[in-house]
Amino acid sequence: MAAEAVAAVKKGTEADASFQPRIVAFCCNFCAYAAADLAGSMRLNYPPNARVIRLPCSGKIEILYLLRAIEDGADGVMVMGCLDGDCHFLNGNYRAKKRVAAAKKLLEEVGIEPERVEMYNLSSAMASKFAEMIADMTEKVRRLGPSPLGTGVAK
Amino acid sequence: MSRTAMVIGGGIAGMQAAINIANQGVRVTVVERSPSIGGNMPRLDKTFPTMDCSMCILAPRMLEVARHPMVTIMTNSEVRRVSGQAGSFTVDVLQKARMVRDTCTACGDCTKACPVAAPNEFDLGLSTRKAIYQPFPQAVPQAYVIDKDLCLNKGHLIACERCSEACNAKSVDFSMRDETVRLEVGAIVVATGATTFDPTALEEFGYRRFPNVVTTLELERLINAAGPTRGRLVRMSDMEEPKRVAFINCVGSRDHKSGQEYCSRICCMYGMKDALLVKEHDPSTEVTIFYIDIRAPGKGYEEFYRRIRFEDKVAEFIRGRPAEIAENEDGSLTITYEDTNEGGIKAKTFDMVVLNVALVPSNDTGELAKILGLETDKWGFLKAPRVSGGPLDSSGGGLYLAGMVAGPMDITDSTYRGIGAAARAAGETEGDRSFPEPPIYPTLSTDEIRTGIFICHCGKNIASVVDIKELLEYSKELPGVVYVEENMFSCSEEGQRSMVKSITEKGLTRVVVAACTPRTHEATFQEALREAGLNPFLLDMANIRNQCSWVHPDGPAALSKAKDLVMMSAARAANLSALDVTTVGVVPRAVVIGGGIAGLSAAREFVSNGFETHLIERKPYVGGNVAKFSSVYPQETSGGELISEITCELSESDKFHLHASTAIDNVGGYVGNFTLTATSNEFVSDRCNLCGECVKVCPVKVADEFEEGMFSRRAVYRKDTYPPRYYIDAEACTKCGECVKVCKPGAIDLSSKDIELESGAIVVATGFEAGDKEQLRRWGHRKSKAVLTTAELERLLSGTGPTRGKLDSFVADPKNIAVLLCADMRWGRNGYCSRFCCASGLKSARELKQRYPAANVYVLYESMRTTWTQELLYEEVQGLGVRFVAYSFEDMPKITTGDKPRLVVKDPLMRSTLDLTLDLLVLSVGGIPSHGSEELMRALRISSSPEGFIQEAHVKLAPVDATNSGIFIAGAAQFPRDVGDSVAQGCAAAARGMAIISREFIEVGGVVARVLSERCAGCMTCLRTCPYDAIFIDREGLAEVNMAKCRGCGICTAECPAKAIVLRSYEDDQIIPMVDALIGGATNGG
Amino acid sequence: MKAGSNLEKILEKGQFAVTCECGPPKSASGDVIRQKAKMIKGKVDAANITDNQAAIVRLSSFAAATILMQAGIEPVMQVTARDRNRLAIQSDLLGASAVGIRDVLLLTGDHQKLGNHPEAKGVFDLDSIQMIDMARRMRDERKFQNGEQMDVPPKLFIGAAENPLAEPAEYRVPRLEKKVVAGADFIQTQGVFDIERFEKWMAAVRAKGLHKKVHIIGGVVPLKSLGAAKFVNDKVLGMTVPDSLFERMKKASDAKAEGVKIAVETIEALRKIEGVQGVHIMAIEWEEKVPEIVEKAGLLPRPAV
Amino acid sequence: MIVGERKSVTEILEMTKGYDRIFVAGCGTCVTVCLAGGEKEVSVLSSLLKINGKKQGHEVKVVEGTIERQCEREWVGEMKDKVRDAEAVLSMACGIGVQLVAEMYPEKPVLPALNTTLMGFPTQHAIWLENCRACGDCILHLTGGICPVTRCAKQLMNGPCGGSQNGKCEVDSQTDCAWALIYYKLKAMDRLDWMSKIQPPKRWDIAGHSGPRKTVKEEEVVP
Repeated sequence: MAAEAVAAVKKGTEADASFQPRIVAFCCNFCAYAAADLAGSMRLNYPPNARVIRLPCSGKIEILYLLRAIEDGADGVMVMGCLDGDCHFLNGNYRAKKRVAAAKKLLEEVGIEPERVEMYNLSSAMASKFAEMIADMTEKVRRLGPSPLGTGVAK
Repeated sequence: MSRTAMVIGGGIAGMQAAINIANQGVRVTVVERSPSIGGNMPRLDKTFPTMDCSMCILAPRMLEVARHPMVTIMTNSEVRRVSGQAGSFTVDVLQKARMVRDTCTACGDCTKACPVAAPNEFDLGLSTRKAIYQPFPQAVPQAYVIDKDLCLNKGHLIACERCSEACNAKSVDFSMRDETVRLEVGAIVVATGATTFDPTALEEFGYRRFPNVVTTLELERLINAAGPTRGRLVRMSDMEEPKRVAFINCVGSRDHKSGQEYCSRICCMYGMKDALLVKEHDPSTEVTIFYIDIRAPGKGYEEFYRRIRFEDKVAEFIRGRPAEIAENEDGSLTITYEDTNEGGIKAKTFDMVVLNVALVPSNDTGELAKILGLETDKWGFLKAPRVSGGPLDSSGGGLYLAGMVAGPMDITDSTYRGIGAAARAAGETEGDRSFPEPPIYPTLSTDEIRTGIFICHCGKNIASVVDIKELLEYSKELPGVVYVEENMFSCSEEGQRSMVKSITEKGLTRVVVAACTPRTHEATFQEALREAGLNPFLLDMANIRNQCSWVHPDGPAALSKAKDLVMMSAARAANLSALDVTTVGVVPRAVVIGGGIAGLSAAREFVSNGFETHLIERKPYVGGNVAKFSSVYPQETSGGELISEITCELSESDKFHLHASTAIDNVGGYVGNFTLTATSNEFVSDRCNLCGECVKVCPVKVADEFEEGMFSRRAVYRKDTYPPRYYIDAEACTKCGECVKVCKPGAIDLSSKDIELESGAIVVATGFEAGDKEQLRRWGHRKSKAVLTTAELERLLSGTGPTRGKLDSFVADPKNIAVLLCADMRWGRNGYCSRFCCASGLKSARELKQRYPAANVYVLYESMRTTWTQELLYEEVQGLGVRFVAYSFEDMPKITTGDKPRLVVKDPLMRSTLDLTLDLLVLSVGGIPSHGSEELMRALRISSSPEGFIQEAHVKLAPVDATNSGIFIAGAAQFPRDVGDSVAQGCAAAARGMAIISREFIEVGGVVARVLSERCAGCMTCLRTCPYDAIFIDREGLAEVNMAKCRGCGICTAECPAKAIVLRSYEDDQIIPMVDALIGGATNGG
Repeated sequence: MKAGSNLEKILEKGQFAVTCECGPPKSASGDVIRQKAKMIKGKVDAANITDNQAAIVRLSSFAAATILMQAGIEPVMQVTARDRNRLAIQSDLLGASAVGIRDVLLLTGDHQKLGNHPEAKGVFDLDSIQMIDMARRMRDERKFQNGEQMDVPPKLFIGAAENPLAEPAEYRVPRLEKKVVAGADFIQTQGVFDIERFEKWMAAVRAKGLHKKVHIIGGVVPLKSLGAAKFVNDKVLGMTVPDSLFERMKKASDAKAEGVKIAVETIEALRKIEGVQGVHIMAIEWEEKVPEIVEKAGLLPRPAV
Repeated sequence: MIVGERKSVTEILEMTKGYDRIFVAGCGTCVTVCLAGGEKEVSVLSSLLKINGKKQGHEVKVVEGTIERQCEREWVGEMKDKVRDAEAVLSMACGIGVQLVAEMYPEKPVLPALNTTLMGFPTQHAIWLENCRACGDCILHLTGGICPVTRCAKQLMNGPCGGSQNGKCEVDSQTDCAWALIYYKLKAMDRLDWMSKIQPPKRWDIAGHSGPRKTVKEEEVVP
């Protein structure tokens, strides 16, 4: 299944629309989580594939959490923090960005598509951006196909 | 005396005032006319110069006000009558019926049902809202409100009531009536703000006639991601994105015709900010700014201007005031303007024109002034006539001003004036300060995991999308779950009661609430846990509303996600542990470092609020730069008089202790508990009888710093300053002992003393140094007697100065005098604008022109930054016949110093070159960081900003907090500013300090980092990566967290290589199980 | 006389010496050296054989020096500390002396990282000063580095290199002094472009009286093209080409001729400096120009000693 | 402190190929402090091994464990059970630790997960500078506390070579020239006299060029 999906991407053909990726989204409390809340207040629709885990700051993200999600079989992992220079805790989002980059490299070395882990930056007012980012990641992961580590459940 | 205070106006200034009054232990009521607090800031997209998202920085502050136990918010309310005086006012407040009770869950069902639509004032009419509405999604209070004027349900005539029918929480209540509430308060802070000028009357700009002419505030809404166009910048005529956008500055400002001769101070900056937003929105957009002068006077502002104009070339800048805007057939607009730099009438066409409009008093300011008995200025802003009260003291006792009600200003200034007013106001509310009892944090044994899950319908908000029945069934089966319950509204009183009951009866040890967002409701549910005797940190919330039912209309998908969210919460909850919050004592004493106007103002606030205060000053006397001023613009008081007004107040108090001639050696400790050591060289005691024998025998002669080094003095000397005694300059003193011998009262002791002080809060007010001597050399300063700085001129012009106000020995019968602005600022090593020097240069020009009417007086300027009413001084000086010559930094004036300086400067307006022999050249100097401030910052472990001044914790919302908690900045130590602003900032720093030392203890703990010392390798990683200096190494060489400093970001835990430091409530076994449960445990995928 | 070589004799007599550089090939071809020998024969007093110059492997300097000697030109055998430990260096010095090589130039050597085998293990058992000291003791005290005596000591005229423009600038002359104390008989400097700076350095050398204790030979690098000037400036350590020379190279219609002209002018300028006793022409892979430069500088014929 | 860095995951996967029960052993001292082989890195590497196994379609059983020091017999002894149950030990210690584990558990393959890179200190968080080569003959008292054996690429003893430019080394323009540092330091201390003396050739035998060295504290050794 995984190999087919990857092949499909390579061929540039449309991904299997019935595949519902499972995505973990680590959100910082002050910007990303607030943007998600605002998206709710604004009733913006976006794909239901991401599950948010709230962290006080994106700087709390650890490489292990990212790997663990992949190990468990997540199809994608997002880390969402404040805009560059705007971290509520000064520089946590820069640290997060570096860790995401490191995790991508590690995953690439074990043969997992690094695109399954991504960093996003947004402000608490960017509700529509939040929705776009979730949609963007969902679509991206859908193109990648199910995680090779997943249980292969697709609806 | 009444122990409560009132703040009128809930914008940023009012909010800052309220929080800071409340934090000093004084109850405060905020009276806000509109249905939500927040003022103008929620409308803004970004804030300059850091481009912080406005709502991001404001929203937490709004919640802080709302949740503060000492703050009561009255929205939809107006002050109607005030009587009494400072200390005991009686205020009648009309609270207009909201028609929605505070049980409202902000679900929005009512709005959907409401049939009436009207222009939405929040979006300046660019969108519509219903008669029942929420002003904006983050509004505080969150409850909806009915616009009675619009509502169809008027008495018995028509019965609409669609909203109340739609409301599941039964919160719509048409029986609510307007009510007048009588309050007794000790002090009132007026913070009703300002509004933007309506440019309709300026017909030449075609506002309201041409759809594509908008104001800057409208642009903010158009470009805001949550705005009416969801952040798509379009022009109104055809909803197309404009490719050419023009900004016109000074619309209604600096304009006699529309009645505002003053400069609105902030519009140059926000115009440039908006230009940047437009450019970021679409980089291909051509942006043009029409300006007269670019006024960028503030920290980081000049740098922002340079970036916009020269480095990133965001916009083309055209100097000139447009004469007219004409609309073309395609909706485009042609601006006719005179190009002041290049000359000639020109025209240019744009797709959209943004009017950078003036700020004018809020509509109700005049009426409110009458109610309060306050004076207004000619434009209707409230007057602040008391010099020593700075801009905070209104014309009436016990009534203080915060923010734009006293004139246009930016968010930073509004903030510290709000905080400063809080100090002044709290001073009027004497008596014991009260603080709410610290909450109890039960620590019952919770080893057994018995999780209860409470699922909220949120009326129909969740239940209409998510199948609650199935979610309940699913939840029952989750590991550790012993009980599930559903509530119509878990946050309602009924819901809470039921939750408390269930926790107790079922013996729950963990609670999951599946409802809305923890950002607004976690505190509510934590309270329920506490009430049930359960530690509040044993709660987890699953956000199945904002992040599920509201955004996924597809029922099965929403149910599936809701299941996952609940499952993840249950997994985390099982591993949560009870946390305690403990307290550490606070030393009820303040230390102020630096005795200039800002430091003295801070000390005065501390002392008048009853706190023991130690003021440490390096020099033998206080007063700083201000003590040297011959006059303080715009008032004609001398600097000395101003200082003595404050020192008189201080010297009367036994709480005030001055340590002059004292330098800080070391600072230890943390917020609430600092220890300072200092060395005092105060050799003369108050036994000094001012006989002056000591001066006669002192053999040491040095340059007199008080006279800017123009004259000399002895090592023993005296100035007309405080304390009133002779001083010994320890650095110059050779300790020969001659003075000791002749001193009859025995007031002199030439030995240094060590001082140790404990304090709860520290205010740093080390001021600035006037003039950068190195930069000034370029103009022949100190090489020629005919070249003087404005600081030197102040001394020479002072009636009590070294020449008794005479200039004869420097200049006689002058023919040509020049005043050079930006003599040492905005070029070379000082890239910033020093903010006050344009006015001081003009003041010098005025004085010299008045003294020597026959002389030609020239003012050379690069850009004239006379903000606010300084603009009137500019006009006055122009009226005196002083000539103004604009120079450019690329082609600076050339000065050759001989006996008389020769000046060559290009005059672009006249298209000629000026070549003059000067009798006097006055250099208008700015401020550079004080000598020694760098070491002090290091000792205090606070950061400096790029210019070398002290870095504030947040440029907009925490401008007096230093980067180390418990340390505050007052005055020019943060950035050069004028006297009034320094007073205000001194008061603000004191207010922030008093928020700490008013309390007997501060609470620490909860969600903070904790070191598992048996795992710690002492590697210092945490210490190095903590952004708040909250980690230290203990005697065993292991890391330890200072809980008073930890802010719970968790950065250290993510860095620790030994997993030896954890963030409580966010430990690995509280996060990873969520991942494991979701991916490993989910049974049905997306 | 310490070694009795041609170079030693010329210098001892106070005559202005001319040496040039002769790089061995990156192959086993002895003919390359013989060819170069033909070009410079009679035009120079001695020619330096570089030792894996710039840390790039070439035919060994010992062998190349021998071939050059056979072709009738006195070799200055360069020995670096990069590739040999104290055993190898001493053995090479003995061998060189035995076959009749007298002039040696002892250097630390460019780091292997800069050459074509950057992964190599560098030896650096000794540094140049320790090598000079060791060579002098072998010659004058008949002692190996470990203190053991030998019967027949090597006859050596010991040279050392110096880069007047390296840093710290104020330490260069004290370091030169160390080399002199260690036993250097002559010094060949790095290529000189900036005469002014070189003069300053020489003034400091003279102030210490070092020009009387050691023979100083100034280095000259003829520039083939503007690109060569850039290369020398950016890539060759310790050489800086002043802007004025860049300008000249840029403007010149015939860059090669201009390069020769600059070299000749440099030699003339060096000759005028008190304490400079010769020039060392480093025409890297451009040896054919050496006779022309020497001639134009008025240094022909070379004296017979 | 001994500093190491994790080998590339590709290399680690290559050496662990074929083992389905792996004990990833961290070391709690130097390599923890240098962020290479402490508990956190152990869990990251373990997760990667498991991901790789799953990807290959078989479960790799990974046991994690970090002990105080892998360079002491007593501590290494504590790993006994975990080593026994594993097919291979992947040690995240420095080379010293790897060797001791290998020596004490001769029947098990012990694989190095780190490259031991240097001895030094952090110049800032996460950047370490080598400043000792254990040459066995310290001369720091003469060089202003700056080690030329470590910090000069040519281990010169008598001042900078001709490649010292702008205070930087000829080998790398980002690296300080050790001798420039020494010169200015001694100059500031007014001790330049040391640099004018010729320093004799160094004894490289005790610097490790004569086989493994041994340090004996004689009075503590009893038969």
